[in-house]
Amino acid sequence: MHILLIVIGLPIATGLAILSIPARTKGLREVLSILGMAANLVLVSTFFGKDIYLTLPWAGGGIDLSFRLYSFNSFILIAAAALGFLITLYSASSMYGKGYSRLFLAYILISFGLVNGALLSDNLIAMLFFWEGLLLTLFAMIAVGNKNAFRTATKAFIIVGVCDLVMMVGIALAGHISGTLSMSKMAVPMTGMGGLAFLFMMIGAISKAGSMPFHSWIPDAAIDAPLPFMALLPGALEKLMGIYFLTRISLDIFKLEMHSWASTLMMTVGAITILVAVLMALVQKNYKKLLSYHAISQVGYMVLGIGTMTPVGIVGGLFHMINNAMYKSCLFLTGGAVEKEAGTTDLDKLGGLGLKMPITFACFIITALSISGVPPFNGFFSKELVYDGALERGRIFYFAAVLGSFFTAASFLKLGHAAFLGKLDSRNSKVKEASWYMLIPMILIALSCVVFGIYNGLPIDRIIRPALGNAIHGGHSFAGFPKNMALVAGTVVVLIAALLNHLYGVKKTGKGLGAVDHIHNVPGLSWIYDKAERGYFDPYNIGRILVKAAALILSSLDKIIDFFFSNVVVWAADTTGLVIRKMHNGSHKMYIMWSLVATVIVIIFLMRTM
Amino acid sequence: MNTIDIVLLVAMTLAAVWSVMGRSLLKATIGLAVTSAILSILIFRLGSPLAAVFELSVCTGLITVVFVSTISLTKPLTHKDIIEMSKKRNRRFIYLPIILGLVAFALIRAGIPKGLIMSTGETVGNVTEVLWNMRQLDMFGQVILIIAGALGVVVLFAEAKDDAK
Amino acid sequence: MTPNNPSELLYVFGSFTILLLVAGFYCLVVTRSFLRAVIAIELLIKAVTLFFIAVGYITGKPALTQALVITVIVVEVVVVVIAGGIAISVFRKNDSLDITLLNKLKG
Amino acid sequence: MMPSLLILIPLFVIMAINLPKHTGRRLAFYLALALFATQMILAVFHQKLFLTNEAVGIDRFFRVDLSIDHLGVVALVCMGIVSISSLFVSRYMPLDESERFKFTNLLVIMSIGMCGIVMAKDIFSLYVFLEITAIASFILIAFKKDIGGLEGAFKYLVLSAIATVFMLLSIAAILLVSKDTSFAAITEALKVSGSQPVVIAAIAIFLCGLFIKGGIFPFHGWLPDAYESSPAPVSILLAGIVTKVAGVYTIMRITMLFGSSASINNVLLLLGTLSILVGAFAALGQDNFKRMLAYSSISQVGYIILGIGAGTPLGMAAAIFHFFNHAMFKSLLFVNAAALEKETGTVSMSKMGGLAERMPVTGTTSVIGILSAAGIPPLAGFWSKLLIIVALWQAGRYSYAAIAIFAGVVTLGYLLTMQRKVFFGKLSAGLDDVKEAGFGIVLPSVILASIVVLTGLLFPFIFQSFIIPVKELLQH
Repeated sequence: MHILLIVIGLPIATGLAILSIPARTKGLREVLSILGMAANLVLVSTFFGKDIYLTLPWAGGGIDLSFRLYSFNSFILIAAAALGFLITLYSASSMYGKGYSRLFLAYILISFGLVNGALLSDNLIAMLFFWEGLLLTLFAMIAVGNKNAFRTATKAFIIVGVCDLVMMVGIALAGHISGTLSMSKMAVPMTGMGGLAFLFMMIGAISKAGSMPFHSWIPDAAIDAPLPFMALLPGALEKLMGIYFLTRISLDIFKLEMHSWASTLMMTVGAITILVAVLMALVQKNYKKLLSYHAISQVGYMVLGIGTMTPVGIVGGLFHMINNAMYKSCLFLTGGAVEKEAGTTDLDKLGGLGLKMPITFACFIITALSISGVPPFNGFFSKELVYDGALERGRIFYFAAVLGSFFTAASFLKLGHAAFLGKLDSRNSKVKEASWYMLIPMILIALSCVVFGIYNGLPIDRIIRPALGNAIHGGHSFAGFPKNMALVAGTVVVLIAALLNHLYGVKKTGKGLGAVDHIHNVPGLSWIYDKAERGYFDPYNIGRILVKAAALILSSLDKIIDFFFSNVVVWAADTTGLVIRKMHNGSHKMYIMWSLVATVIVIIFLMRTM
Repeated sequence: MNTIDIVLLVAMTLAAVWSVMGRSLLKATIGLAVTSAILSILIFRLGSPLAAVFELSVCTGLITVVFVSTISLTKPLTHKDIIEMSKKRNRRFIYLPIILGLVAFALIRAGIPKGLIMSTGETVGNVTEVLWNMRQLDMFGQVILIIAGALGVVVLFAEAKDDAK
Repeated sequence: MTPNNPSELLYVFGSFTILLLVAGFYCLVVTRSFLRAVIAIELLIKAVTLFFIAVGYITGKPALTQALVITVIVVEVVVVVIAGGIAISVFRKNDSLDITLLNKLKG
Repeated sequence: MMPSLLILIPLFVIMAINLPKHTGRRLAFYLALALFATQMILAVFHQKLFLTNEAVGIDRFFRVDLSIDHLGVVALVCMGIVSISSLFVSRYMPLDESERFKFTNLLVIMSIGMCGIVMAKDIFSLYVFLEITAIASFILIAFKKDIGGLEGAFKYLVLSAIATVFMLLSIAAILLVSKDTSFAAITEALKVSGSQPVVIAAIAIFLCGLFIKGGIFPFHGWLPDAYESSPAPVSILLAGIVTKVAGVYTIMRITMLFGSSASINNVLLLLGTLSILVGAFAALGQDNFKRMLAYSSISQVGYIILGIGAGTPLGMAAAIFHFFNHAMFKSLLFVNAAALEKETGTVSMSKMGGLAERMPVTGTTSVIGILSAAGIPPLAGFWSKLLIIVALWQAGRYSYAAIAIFAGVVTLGYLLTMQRKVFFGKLSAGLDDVKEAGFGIVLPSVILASIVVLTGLLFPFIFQSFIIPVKELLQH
């Protein structure tokens, strides 16, 4: 068995094993899942950086099961495996004893097998096969949450499914144009159909990453789906895979130039995602929903970074991807801890938990600061690189990014204040610190955020630059403190402004939750907020309305056709019959006249034509 | 072919019209007999003596007898009915002479058709030879016909049983 | 009218046949009495016989046409007899020979 | 042995029936039955039997110009079958001994007339035998001397008199150009002077005469009244074979004689299509069972005329095949009508209802008849209609083919409504004591139904042996 096949097969096998274990055995499932993930992490890290190829004949006609491990996808595999291990550890403990934990853990492992498969596969169709598999586990994991999670699961399934279909068309087009389906050998010009192919595949990639306009299932899933799911997939894996595929198509397959329409399109999508998502996050009253909107807005930074097509932008985008994966999952884990202890994630019911749950609070502070881009944490450095790239390509993108950071900072200040500071609510007086199994992953991830922040050469020089190859990043290193001091100054000013805004908000309303109400109630903005809250702009709802209208029109058309055939045609036949029967009025004179007249006509006709 | 034939033809047509327009059925039958007599003279003049004899005896004789017997079997209309009937009938039949006049006028104007290629067949044998040797099938047909006619008479005229029932 | 060629003869006899035919058909369509309809049929047959004999005379094969005419006459006698029979049966049923009553079968 | 035997034997049979007063009467039925059977056997094996063409035996002094070809064989076979079924049905009609005897006589005369038409090689003898058939049908229609029958007979008499006048006029006009009235002489004469106006008029008039006899659209006035009013066995005979031999078969002969020129084909196609449509639509709303079947006959004859009008050998072969199928399923339907009339005493469909369980055999055979009439595979009607439509298609007459297919739907319409009204549904009042028709009526309907089914199933075999030879016939 080839090493690559083991990497794919092992997690799936353990997942199936978990499924087959009888429900009575306590704890065996959790242990097995953690061991599975650990084995996966060890395996993946053993062959980091090697170049391995494997091609198996599969469906013929250019479609074969070909896998390729090289620097780029190996580092993403490691990131995914590490995070997966920690989150599985966390979810095993947090979901211990719950009914659906057996299914959930199995799904986690199976989806990891599929992620490995997708990342490793070199043939687009093979990648598509694993990519669609993930769609199923996504649906299953949401649906397993609670009873009415099924509706959100279908919503997610439809949105992601439709985008996958579009991606499939893109892949077919690209395959048709380039003649081959293996990613490493493909080279598709951006003219005409090639551009269309790129657009379709880009839609597939950013929809997997969860950026605008395909994001609307994530906030719903935040409420319905079990929390570890949010931490694992929307938090980490989906971002990794989406951005990995986006970089592969824009750098390897289509080789975009700096100023092509595609890159500007990506940048605008990125910028819009940053701004709109963070504005929505600002007004959320629920811990998990707020975090989910941030997950969407962070994707905007990555797409913007890669969209700039500048070396600094791309490296910044990828670095941001890793950082986001870390602090986003850790934030979700803190949310999980709060939910497990306080029983709710509504911010107005929480308050003053900082004393009760000091370690969770500490991890929250570290990851919140890094997501807001406060130096010395990792978020700051990757955002600076993205700012540098954005500035190079256009002021507007830089301002959008910076504005995004301002709102991110403001919303996390509100979240921290509302949840952990302020006076302790009477209900959760008996709240105590989360169990160690849940705390260890949080602490580890938080520490890794700090490490990646301070010593950021490690990720950039050792992992990202070799992955991209010299052609792209022009040989000079981006590690260390950002060169462009003006940018740093800008960021610091923005952060201070966010802090002042928070203090002003708190003073004005008296409680942490109201920190951003003054922004919320701005006349124009509040109208949009109400509409957005009720889901008017959600493409999924618009689609559903269109489908219902089409059904109505078609059924009425059908009724008209039925009426025509059952009434009009029958009436016509009967009346013709009646008329003809009336003609035969029984008098022989009539019949003789018919015959004579007809004979005269026949004679004339024949005389003329014969 | 000379004027006498034309005269005969005209006379025949007039007799025919009179028979059609005739008030009572008897007059119609007599008219028919007269037409038939003139026709047999014409046939005689056109070189078919046997056919003329047949026409005279059968058409003028037998058919007139059949008609008269049928008329007698059916209730003769009273004199008054005939007069009243005939007034109505004349209104209907008045158009006949007009139409005949029109047709005659059209035929005269049309003139003699040219370019008619006709086969001048050689005169083969006399009638009896033709009838008995070449047309035997027709003779056989006539025999069957007469049997059928007899059966028809038996079936249709059989009065007793029908009325009794 | 001096002795004449075949097409002239055909024209004369043809037109008189047509006249007789018109008279016959008119009477057949217009008449109300059963027997007068039979007379009309007889008239039509007379026209045909005239035409037959004329054709025989014109094309010089009188023997053949005579044979045919004789057969026609025999056939027509039988037809007239049957028509008479039907007339009497109708009279017995309808008590009148008016054929406009014979229009029960319609639709 | 020679074809003329076919018309001489019946003459001896008539003599045998009529002369010995009593024995003849009782034996009449069986003698007639034997006659029709021999007729069919002679027709089918005529090649083997009539080996010697030169005059031998009776032929020496009875030199007569008769011949049988494939079209003739088909017609003679149909004649035999239909006459036998009519004979059977007549035994069970409420006729007393003497009437039944006269009926048999007329039936034999009718068969002589039809045999004469089928085998005639001379246009004048064709006329004579047409007259014999006509006279026999006048008497048969008016057989019961009820006012309906008399009216039907009168209408048929008047219209067929017109047809006779047309035919005689045309024969006289043809004699202008032809040396003799035999088919051979006429074809020869037409080759020479076929395009003269007088001759064209003659052809047109003759065709119209035959249209009247065949009951084609504008000339069909007499047909529904004659079929409706005639006694049951007579309507079987008329609908089954007489109108078709006197009308359709003769049209086939005449189109072959006069040469199927494009304009004649156009006339045939147009009138055929109109007949199909008028027949189908008129039959749609009928309440009288026999009158509906009469209109359906007009429609089906229209299909045969379409076949002839296609002008191709396949068209003619399809026409003769539909001729045979129509003879079978139409007489089957009329036999069922006779059974229904005898049992329920009425012919109006609205009074009948739910008779399927009381008269199972009649019910099933009528279903077979209907499906074949509507042209539903695998029954025979389907194959012949298919062939006609294929012939039309090959001849490039797409619109006519389309209309023919459309009319199939209407045909199915009126036939199924009939079947639903009469046989399915609940038993209507007053029909409680109805029981299955007697053996005499059931036997012919079963025979005919099995013929219809067998021709349908054995179609490939029939196509080779029966239809292809007909095409060769038309090749030369």
